[in-house]
Amino acid sequence: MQDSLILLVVLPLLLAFLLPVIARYLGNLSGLTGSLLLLFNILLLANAWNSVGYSPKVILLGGFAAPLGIVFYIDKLNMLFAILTTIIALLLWPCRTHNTDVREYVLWLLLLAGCYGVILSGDLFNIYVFYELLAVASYGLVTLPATGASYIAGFRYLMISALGSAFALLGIALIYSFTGSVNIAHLAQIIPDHLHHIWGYSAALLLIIGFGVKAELFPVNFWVAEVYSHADKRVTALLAGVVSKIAVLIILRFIILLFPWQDIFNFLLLLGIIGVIVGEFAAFYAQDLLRLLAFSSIAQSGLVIIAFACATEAGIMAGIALAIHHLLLKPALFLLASHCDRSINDLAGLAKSSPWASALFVILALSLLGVPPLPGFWAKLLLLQSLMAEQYLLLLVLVLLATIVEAAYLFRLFMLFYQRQEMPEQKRITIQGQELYPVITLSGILLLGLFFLPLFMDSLREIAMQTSNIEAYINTVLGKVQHIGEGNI
Amino acid sequence: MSVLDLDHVFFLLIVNIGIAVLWGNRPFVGKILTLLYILEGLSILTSYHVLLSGAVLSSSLTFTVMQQTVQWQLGVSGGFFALITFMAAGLATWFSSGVWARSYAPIRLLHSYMALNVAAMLLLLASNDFLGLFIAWELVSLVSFLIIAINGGRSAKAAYSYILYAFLGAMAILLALIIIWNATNSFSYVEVRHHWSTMSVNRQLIVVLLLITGFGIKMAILPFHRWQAPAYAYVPAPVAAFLGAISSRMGLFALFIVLLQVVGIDVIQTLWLPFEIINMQTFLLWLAALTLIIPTFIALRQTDARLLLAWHGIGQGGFMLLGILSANALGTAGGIMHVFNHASYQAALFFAVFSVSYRTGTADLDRLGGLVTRMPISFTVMLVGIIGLAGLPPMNGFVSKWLIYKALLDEGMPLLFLAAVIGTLGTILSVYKLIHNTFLGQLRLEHENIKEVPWSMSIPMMILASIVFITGYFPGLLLESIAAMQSTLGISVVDYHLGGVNTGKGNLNMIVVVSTMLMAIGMGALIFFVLGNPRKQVTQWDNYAGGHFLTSDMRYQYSHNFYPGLMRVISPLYRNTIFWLESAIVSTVQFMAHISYALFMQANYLLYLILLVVISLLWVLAV
Amino acid sequence: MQRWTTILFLTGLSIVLFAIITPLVLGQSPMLVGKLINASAVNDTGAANLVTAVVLAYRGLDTLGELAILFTAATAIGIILGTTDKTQTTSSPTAGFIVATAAKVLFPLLLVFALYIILHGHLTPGGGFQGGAVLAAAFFLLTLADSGNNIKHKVTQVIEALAGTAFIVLGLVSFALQGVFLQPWLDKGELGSLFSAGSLPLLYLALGLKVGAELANLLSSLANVEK
Amino acid sequence: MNIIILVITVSMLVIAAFYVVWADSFFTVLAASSMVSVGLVLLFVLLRAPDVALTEAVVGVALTGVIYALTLAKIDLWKINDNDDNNDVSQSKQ
Repeated sequence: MQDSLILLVVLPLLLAFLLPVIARYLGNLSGLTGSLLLLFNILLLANAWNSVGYSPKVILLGGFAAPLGIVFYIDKLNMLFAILTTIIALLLWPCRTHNTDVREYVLWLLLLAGCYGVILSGDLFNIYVFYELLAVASYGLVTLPATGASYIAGFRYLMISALGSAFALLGIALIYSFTGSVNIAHLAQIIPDHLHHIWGYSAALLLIIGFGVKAELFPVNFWVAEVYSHADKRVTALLAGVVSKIAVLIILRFIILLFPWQDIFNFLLLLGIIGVIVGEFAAFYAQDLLRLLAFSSIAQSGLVIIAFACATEAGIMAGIALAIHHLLLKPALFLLASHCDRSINDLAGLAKSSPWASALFVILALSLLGVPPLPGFWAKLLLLQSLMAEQYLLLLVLVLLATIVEAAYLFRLFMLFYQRQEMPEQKRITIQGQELYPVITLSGILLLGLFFLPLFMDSLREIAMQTSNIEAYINTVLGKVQHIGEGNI
Repeated sequence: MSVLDLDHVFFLLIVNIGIAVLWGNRPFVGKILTLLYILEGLSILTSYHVLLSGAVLSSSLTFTVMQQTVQWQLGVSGGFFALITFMAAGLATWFSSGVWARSYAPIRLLHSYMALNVAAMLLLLASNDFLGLFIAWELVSLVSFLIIAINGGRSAKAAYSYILYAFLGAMAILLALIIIWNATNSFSYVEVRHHWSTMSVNRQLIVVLLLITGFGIKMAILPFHRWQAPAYAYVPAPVAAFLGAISSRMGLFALFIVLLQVVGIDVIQTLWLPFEIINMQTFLLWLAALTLIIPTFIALRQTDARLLLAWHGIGQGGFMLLGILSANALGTAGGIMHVFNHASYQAALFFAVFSVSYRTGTADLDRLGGLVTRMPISFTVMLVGIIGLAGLPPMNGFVSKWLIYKALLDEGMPLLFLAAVIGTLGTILSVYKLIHNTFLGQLRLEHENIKEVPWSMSIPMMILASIVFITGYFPGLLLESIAAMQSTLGISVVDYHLGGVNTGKGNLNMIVVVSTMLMAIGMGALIFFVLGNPRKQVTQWDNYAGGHFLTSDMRYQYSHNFYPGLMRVISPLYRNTIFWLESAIVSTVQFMAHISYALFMQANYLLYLILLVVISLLWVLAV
Repeated sequence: MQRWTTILFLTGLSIVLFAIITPLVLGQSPMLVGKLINASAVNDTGAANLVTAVVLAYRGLDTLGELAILFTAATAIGIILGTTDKTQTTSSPTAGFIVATAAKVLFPLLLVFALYIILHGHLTPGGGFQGGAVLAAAFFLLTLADSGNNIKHKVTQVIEALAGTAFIVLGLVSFALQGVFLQPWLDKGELGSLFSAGSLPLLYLALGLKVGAELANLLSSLANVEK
Repeated sequence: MNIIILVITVSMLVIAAFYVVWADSFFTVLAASSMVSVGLVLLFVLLRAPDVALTEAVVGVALTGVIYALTLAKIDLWKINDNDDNNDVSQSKQ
């Protein structure tokens, strides 16, 4: 059953290749094919979810056993991210009725294929290929609005991403030249013990920095604010929600399987906490809503990275919880904010012109802040617990202080929304209903999910357990042909 | 166990919220809501004997997360506070239900926020573990923010500063909870108490300090006191009364539960601050004493009656904390009793002040005066209220303050006793200023045509005033539940009777005291009238000032620059250190924010990427 | 100033990288997987050119991904260029007589060369990517020499779509037959002959056409030759 | 012998790469970056990787240069000589 999951990657590619030709005959309907494909993917994943069960599965591509060929690794974590990606992509799918450029659909499909590939792949170089695929697709999507600002933002994004990818490739090259393998399970046998010195460390750092570009890791995220505030809002929502989380997921796999060294964890913890603090402070200063959300997204990614860098089961669980929360929440916030791309002072009295949208915004932002009993609180609680379990008291305090700064700017925003003084008519902005149905679905998932909290936490714990089980990963992928050439190093 | 499930109360509260949200604008809704609050109060009162016997009212509402079952059950302490809450909310809604509502446009918001506040507070009072406590705590903070911000403008600004303080507090509590969880692997009060000693002494100290900070911020303990007065003063009348009466006591309740039930006062006594400078208990007592003195003297300076009362609210909170921390049967009893007493007279005082400002349009003490002839009921209520606030017999404030004084003296803390007395002196001075500047002296010209407030507003005031008097007369009414509280918490129980307490060394019987007072007054009156009532009727305008002849159109009212001598002496002490500190923090944050923002906006972004790679690789080479 | 700092840091970077890589002896890496592939590739795939075995069989999905990346880049560029003002067409310059003539002479040679590279990908160095690039270069040389020789956008688009589809369909057929995506199928044939290595040459053909059409497309939209 | 060629190639490559950063005219930048590719092709050949060398030769030397040039022409930055308008490729036709 799980073998058919390869279709997740292949079908979007197939459709993307064909779509420019199909579009000539179907015209505006061609967008629909993408939606249908995503629906099919959801069915595929739902069908496979149960069959994966407790033990992870592996797909051998080309039928070659693990260290030779490429493998896809299917466990609950990967499946979960694949499902969430599909759902969000389906909700954000750009179904415009007019002025349809088929190339937009094509890029979306390619981006999604890249996402699936990165999520599922168990091969270092294959991950890099799909990562590049999604990166290149997102360069194109970012410049969609075709404004000067979006070109500049896109160029900035391109430069940083390309340089980051170059470093990641360098890291992979280092690893390959020292081990001669790119299969993650195979490397997980070799690197932690045999490469625990300069080479391993430099490869680890290069990989983390390279993939950190999309993960909004602190000093390599200078594209975030520009891109998120000038790109198409659906693209922004996808980048902030899904793509950044997928990159974090990759970093998690790296530090769990390949580089389980305390120095690397510390490096990530340091960058993560600086990201949180700088992100919150910058958001405090930001004068327009989209930048504010972008900076807060940087901070949230920092939190996820900190959680993963704890590298304990609790930390992984907290990180997944935070990532899922942010993955569902940020797209909704960005869509709500999509018509408020000006100074936040223009938003004064927004609640009068669009009461429901602003109420929803406030609730979601409160969840972002971690106000109980909203879902964000539980995720944050898990993070704090795992930090405490590792006795990172200073980090704990810094995270909490950053939350106060976050509260300061979010409440300032709320008060602007609900300000009673009248604004001149032409300055008034309304959040329109056009983007409302994905927003409602996402917030519905979040808020209704609250009722299944204990259930959800249990399955999260199970996933975290599965994720941190290195033995299971190696055994699943390599199967009988274990310990290949280990002595040669 | 329980006669009445807590579910009924929760259900009523939801009905409450629903009515307020859906039909809050209709004129009759205020009355319905008042009845509902009274009904809720009564439903707790009818099963109060169960609570007194040590049982709990439990709710079927429950959820399990992280192996922690969070459920809600109301013990006697929660029940006591809940009764005060319902009393305050009910009377405040009553006050706003009649004529007053017509002049206040966002009345629906007010009703809804009030209902939300009450519901959140009940969740807090009924919480049974740290997780439930924290959830309810944040809810209370949020709904308080809403209700404080209701008027916009100044009050919104105050609400903003409130919510920031509240978040600081919440984060402190969260940190404490996480540390506790790490040590005990549980959030339940019982478990935590049981495993408390597994934490190192340092951790215990940190946890206690964090909890004090977190919960103390809500009751505006020093040095986090700056937010409260503006937040409570610039809101509409019923809100001010409600907030002043009970809202900030939620912090006290939580502290009370945590310090006495979970941590235990014996643990507090054995904790020492670093370098063994000072015992934790003594430290906290002095903090409470400062919280009593400083805000009280700040109150003395105020010229706005609302601010004056609000600052007193902070000071009286210090009083309660002083009592509770004295770790003495009398002291804890006095501290808890003061919560009720303070709620009753503070609400009465706020109502009186807001009645005046409802009629005159101002609460500025420099622009009032002589209203006693026009608003006699408000005057009487304020008189009763300030006697209570000043802690003089025969009102209830006297009893609780007496208990606290007695406890401090018994525990051998004469300096603290002195501090309490200084605080009380400040209170007396400022409440005299309040009543004098509002009601005494000559009526101002512009206030000639003023009438007493309508019955819908004066009846709740009078009810409160009579509560102030009755509980002063029969303190045993309150002491019964306080004793039950003490026995459920396992601390020493006060020996009480209807009229007061037996202390062993002496005995306070308010029935005797008040009866004697009343008798003395009666006898005086009797003698006075028997002797033929030799008085001369004078009008308010009969006045004489420094040899200067005053015509009836020149109204004389000594109100500006009150207590000049005293002020000259103490005004150098008003330093605004905390204000300075606050603005320093704000500008630091702004500076940091600017730097962070500039970092993201700079042009040479690639350099940082390369720089990071170079630095991290150099680090690798160095390691 | 910025240029100086850039160069400074790049120098620093190269020094650091050099310091890290110094201990690595060229050609002495462990090649854990490489050795295994060396041993079993011919048996597994029947391709004489081991690189082809790796590119199409062992790491076929990577190839598909790279194909998709190229396609994505072309599409993205198309989007960016497509939104520029279309009314103002900058006609490209005509080359001189020598270039035009040389282009006409070279064109068939390049075409043959490209097809050779593609079709012999499983035997000799080269393959779909290289051949495709040469193919595109051939067509483009023609257009550069004389802007009258348009590359038909519609035709290339159809070729591109069909070639890409063919690649995936070849993979999907093996998925349908054997339950494994992109597994080499068809008869392996005799090692070293043109018709050997099963489905790999077909894949390479699809790849080459796709890449060629892709690049031609890209170049034509860049040059704005097509009106 | 191999080593000498290697050293020459690499140094050519590095110099050309530095010149890419250094040069002022886009034309020279393009030429220099093609030089880098040529160096790489030589390197690949020396390291016995004909496949990669072939790819690099077609893509790096030819196609990339053309793509750059066309892009520059499209945004009117393609100027071989600033002083002489006739040499400006994008305008020579008009």
